[in-house]
Amino acid sequence: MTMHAMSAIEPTSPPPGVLAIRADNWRLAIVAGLALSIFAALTLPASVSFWVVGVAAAMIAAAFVVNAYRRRYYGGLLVAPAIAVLFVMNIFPLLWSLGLSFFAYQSNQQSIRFVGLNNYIKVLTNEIAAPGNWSALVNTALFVVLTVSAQMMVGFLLAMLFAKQFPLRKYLLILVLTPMMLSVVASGVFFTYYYDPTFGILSYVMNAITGGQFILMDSKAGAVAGIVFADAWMWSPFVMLLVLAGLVSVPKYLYEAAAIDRVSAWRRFWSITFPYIRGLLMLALLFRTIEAFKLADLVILLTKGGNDTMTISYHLIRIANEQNKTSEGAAISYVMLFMVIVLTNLYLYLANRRNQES
Amino acid sequence: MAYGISIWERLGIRKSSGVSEAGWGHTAFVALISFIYFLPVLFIIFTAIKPQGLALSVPPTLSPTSLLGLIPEQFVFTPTLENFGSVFSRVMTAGSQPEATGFDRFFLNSIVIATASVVLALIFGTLAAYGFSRYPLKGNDTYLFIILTTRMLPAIVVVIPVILMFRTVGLSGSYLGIILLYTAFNLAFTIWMMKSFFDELSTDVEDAARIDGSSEVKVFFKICLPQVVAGLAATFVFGLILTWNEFLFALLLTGPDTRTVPVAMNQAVSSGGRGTDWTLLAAIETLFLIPVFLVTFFLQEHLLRGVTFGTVKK
Amino acid sequence: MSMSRKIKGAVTAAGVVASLVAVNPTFVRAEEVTLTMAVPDWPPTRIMKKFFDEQYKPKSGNTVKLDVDFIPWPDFYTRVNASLTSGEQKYNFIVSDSQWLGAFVEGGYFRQINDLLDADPDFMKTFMEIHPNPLNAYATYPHKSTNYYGFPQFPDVLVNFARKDVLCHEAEQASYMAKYNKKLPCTGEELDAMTWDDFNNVGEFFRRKKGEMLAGKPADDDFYGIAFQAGKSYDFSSMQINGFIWQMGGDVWDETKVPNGQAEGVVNSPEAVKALEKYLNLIDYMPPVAKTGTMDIFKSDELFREGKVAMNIDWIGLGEASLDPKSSKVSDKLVVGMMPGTMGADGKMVRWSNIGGQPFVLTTWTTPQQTAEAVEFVKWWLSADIQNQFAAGGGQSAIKSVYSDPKYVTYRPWNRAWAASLDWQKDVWHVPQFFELLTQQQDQFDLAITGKQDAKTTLDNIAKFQQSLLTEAGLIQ
Amino acid sequence: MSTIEIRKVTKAFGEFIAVRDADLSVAAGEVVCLLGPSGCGKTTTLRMIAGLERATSGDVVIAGQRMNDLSPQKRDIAMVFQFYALYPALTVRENIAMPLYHEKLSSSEMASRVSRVAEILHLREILERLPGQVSEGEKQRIAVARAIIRDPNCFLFDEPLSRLDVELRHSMRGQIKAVLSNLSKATVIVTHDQLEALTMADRIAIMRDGLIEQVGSPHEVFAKPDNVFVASFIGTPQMNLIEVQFKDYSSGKATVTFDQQDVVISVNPGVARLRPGKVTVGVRPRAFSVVPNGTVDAIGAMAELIEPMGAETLVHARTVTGSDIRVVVPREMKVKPGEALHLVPDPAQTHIFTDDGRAVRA
Repeated sequence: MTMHAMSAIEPTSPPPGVLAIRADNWRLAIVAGLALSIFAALTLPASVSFWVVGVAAAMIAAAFVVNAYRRRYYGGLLVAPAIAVLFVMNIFPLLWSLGLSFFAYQSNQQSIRFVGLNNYIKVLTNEIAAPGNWSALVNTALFVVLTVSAQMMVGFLLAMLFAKQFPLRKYLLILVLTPMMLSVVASGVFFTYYYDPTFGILSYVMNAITGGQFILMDSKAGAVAGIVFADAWMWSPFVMLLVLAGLVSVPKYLYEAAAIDRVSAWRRFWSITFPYIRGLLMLALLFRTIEAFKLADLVILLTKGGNDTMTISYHLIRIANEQNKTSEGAAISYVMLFMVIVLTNLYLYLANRRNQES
Repeated sequence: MAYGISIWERLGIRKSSGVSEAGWGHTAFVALISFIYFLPVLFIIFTAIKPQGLALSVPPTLSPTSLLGLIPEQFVFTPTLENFGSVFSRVMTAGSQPEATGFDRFFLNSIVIATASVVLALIFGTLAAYGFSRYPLKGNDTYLFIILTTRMLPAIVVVIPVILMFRTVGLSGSYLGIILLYTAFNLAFTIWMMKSFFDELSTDVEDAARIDGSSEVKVFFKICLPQVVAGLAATFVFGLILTWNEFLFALLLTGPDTRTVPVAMNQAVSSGGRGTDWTLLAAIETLFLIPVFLVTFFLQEHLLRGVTFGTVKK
Repeated sequence: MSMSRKIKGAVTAAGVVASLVAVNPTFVRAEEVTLTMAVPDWPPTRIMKKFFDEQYKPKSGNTVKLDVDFIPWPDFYTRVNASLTSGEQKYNFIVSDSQWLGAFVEGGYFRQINDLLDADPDFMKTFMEIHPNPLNAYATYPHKSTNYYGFPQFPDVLVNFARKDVLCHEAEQASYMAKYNKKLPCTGEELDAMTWDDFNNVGEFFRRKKGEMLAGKPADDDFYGIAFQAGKSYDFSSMQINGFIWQMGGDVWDETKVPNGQAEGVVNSPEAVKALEKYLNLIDYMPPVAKTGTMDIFKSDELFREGKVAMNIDWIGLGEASLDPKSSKVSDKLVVGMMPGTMGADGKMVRWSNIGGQPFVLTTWTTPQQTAEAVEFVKWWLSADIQNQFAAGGGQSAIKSVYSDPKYVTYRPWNRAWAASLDWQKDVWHVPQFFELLTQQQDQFDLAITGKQDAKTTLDNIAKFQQSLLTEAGLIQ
Repeated sequence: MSTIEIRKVTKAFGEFIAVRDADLSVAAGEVVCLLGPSGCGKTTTLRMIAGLERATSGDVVIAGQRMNDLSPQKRDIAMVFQFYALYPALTVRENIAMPLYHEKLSSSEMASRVSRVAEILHLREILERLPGQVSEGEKQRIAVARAIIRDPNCFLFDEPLSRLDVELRHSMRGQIKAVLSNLSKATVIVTHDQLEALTMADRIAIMRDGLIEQVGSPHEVFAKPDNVFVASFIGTPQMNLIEVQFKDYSSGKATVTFDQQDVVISVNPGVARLRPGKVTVGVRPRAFSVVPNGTVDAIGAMAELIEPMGAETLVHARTVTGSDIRVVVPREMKVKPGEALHLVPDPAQTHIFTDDGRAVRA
């Protein structure tokens, strides 16, 4: 790990070597702290290892602050509180489970032993365990593609509707924003009602039209459509809000200039409007993709994974929580993390390339 | 598309619209779309004021009013406020008196926990975003990406170590614990959003202030922060919406005294020895929607003006 | 900068951290004992808490507090499992599904109570009052051994909820008789006598489209004869299918035969396949939601309460809502019988069924003082008086003296089926692999229920998986 | 025929009348400046010509065709915006080429047109940059380049130089004028800077509060202002406007009471028509001669503030009754604060305005 703080003001003294034992040598503190933490988390009982990790974190933090203060590395000082909270609440638990993924451990049993990469090999290739993982991954990919593109499209179209100023805009906008404020439990449970073949509105309407018995959720296509519709309905407003913010930030005189220059609507969109919303679209895409990978609650509520709608995140809940196969779950989650990282990096790479081209 | 700005708008004599005015025709069209989009929510709200027995009626009852005979009688129900009362107090065991459900406490918990954690995340996140933006570390983008990865895994992965940690330090079931956890949960988004805002600001004014001898603290508070108020509002709303409805951590890390509404809401999903109590669930959700709806409504202007940044940089 | 400075700094920092996060010391005074309990939020546990607050007087003279964490049913397992496996050590008492015993006993979380029973003859006496089937299901691990762990909180069985207004209607009675040359079951006794074939007939007979005549009136919506659980989640098909398999001479993997009991050849025996086929055939007569794999115990109950079906096999635990006119359109039309059986070769009815309900257990970190108070509390809870009150308030009792009291059947319409049903209850899989077995089986059953796979393939897949998993676990040799 | 004509054009924003009954015609090859203080309606007038704003009433005629109902796209005009309105995501080259897409030219034709205007406006070096990476002056030239790259009916400039510093402004004025003189299109330039108007325009239309006060050549509006507003608005330092009592007129001379002192000044013969009463006398600061004490009909004043302006010196003087008079004197003449001055206005440059502000001319 290399990290070198820069500042507008030159450092007042040279930074210490990595191995120098000084109060401001945060590099050594991080290395030592991490090593100590991982060691403690894996070997000592939880109640002891927590304190070891706490001490390590405090040591790193102290070294960090002393160093930053001495050299006026304001960047480090500013970032430190957030990193500290993230480290304790998020990064440490993540490292803990990363560590566990190399052990055979079930949380409801008291034994633990090191197995190296066996968990990963198991979740990816084992005759019994792997097919479930792979099909859940394929389904997840399907959901990510469908729900994210649906959200991006619907969100974009809604934003276009609201781009202009018109009477009552404010009141209509809040109506469209409301779905994302609902709790997933409530909206998911109500979608089971909307889709219910006996009581639901959808079947009532469809039956009245076709005269038959309409059952949305009895096929994979229907079940996927039902889940994607509910998810996209809830989260398109998120995309819309970001896109709308981009749209309203386009200066009006650019559109006037385009009118004077007799620019076609198509060209106007791509050369003027799109550059203003591209960054926001990317942010929306990034966060919605990450969330779509975690899609589980709606699946649990609407299909319980039936009709081949099992997602990796729900699968993970079953493995890690219901069946207590903690380390196997950790391995699956890190495989999943790897995929999300690859995908998001691909987005960012493409976005940056586009930036540099234009 | 968008021409029509006039000098009067620029002078503020006429209210500047941001983009051009469209007329009532457009309003009618958007109203129709918005209404359709809002229908599932409207149905939940209507379910909240339905008599319990009509929740699953076939055909579904759709409206508390016949709109002067426009809606056929079979789709109309007589509204009641009884369900809202049931949220706070209802009969729990057959034949006994109504008991308090504790929902007043759960609502209070939700408000306290969500507000505190979003504000904390905003403070830490804004500081960090300012740091990342103005004093970039070597490998800045890598750090930002690592921060983003904390949002990439399902909560279930980190739950076990977090419970363990909370028990060890006695944070289990306390406000502080869940607030800190939510703070971390919100930090990634806050940092990414706020950094984008800071990146968009011109640094000229800050540099001028520095040359005039303003301290770094003063530059941050007096120059930078006022310019991103809109961004803070936008981030606040997004963070609030996400935290408000968080379920898994709340389930596992709150006790009976600190339980939040999304967890308690499941009482109505499997209610009193049966399946979903539709009207009760709808009433809880409707009440639960109000605070975040109001906050969003009043910060709406900021949401639109606020989120205006250029590109996502890695 | 010297080493000592650095260490000093680290120690100071640690001290600061320590003081910030110092554990809240809780000084428990000798005479005040708090028992913390994790329970699902529903009437049987609410009643327990209410009785405790109103009536319980500890004999020890201590002030005993029952601190009950009411957790909504859908999240109950998640919450309890996370609490136990993370080592949170938060609860002294936990309401547990009987099948969780294996996993949590092996994990070292549930406390064995043989020593407590042995030390307290009164306690032993009360405990042995429990009907042996629930006792085996709720208390033993390994299953049917004499290692005891739990006490019944809410014992439960599957019964047949039916609508007498439809079933007893003259026109329906007449046309049923004409069609099947049998009487359409109408009273509790007639329901008790039903076989699955009769159940099938009722399903076929009462398939009515909207507008067709039903009990003398045009039906205001599609109407169905029968419903039972056929859902993918949790155990919402296995608990029904197991009954079919046992009744028709098949078996599930039997943990009492470890290590010689097999899965292959047993689970997918021809009898079991026939039983599953019978189960699947019945689904054709059920409301359309059954085809989506989401007709769980709650959905079929809801359909029944909304008046969409004539009969519904469900747990007694969900019955209370059918009686409440606010939540039930059939509250005044209810008649309850035993779950249908299968006529044996000897002309006797075979009625095996999977037991439901939950025991509650003590956890291993409960202190001796808490344990002493807990035992007193359990004795009080299982005492005839409290159990009678509990039953009168909507609970069920597995205590012989209570359910054999003539008063008992007057409490609720389903109580008439209770005592006879208890004799036919079995339970499955008190093994740590319970959830893996269940999940895979439910997934497979779901494929069959939604018509993606036939009964034979389904049971073959289940047998193969169980054989492999249980062999790996050392439970099959 | 590349002309612009607006007839009785009015623009109302609700109650507010931004432009009232404006008449203006611009001939082919003519440059007309709309000049006036901010908020006077000049930009609105320009935007109505461009089609960015719809006239409430009246006619907008471009190239002989009434265009009120046509969108800007259909009017075939070129416009340079105040903030240039460069497309931030496009390179300078793409910005300049933007108007050409409509003409569906071949790419080689487009490239050659772009390089031609880039040549004219010295933009060759920066064609591949983004607008964010060029200076203000370059931006301005890019905006002009984008306007002149095609052959429109007319050119419209909205405050084209307001964002440049003084030096750049000066050189750009020349460049734009040179470019425009080769194009022989009707051109309208909106500005609030009279120097810009005076140097670049063939004719100037001076606006105030939505009304066109006067249209004329730079010389006309300077030498023969139609009213007090034009007189005060044009010329630096500002014309002295002195309220006096008009007594009588005879043979080219008027007697007015000023500072309780009767002064006889040479005036336009049109003054003969006036009845005695209040009038405004306008004298440009450069139109005073400083005369020795005791000269007949000289106005006496005391110098208060001296502002050297290089070649000349501006003197703020105060009369006995406290009226302020600005006088420009040659640099050689040394005036000290407190010194008494005796001033005689040049009759040819002395204007009389009636009580309602109109100039009195024969």
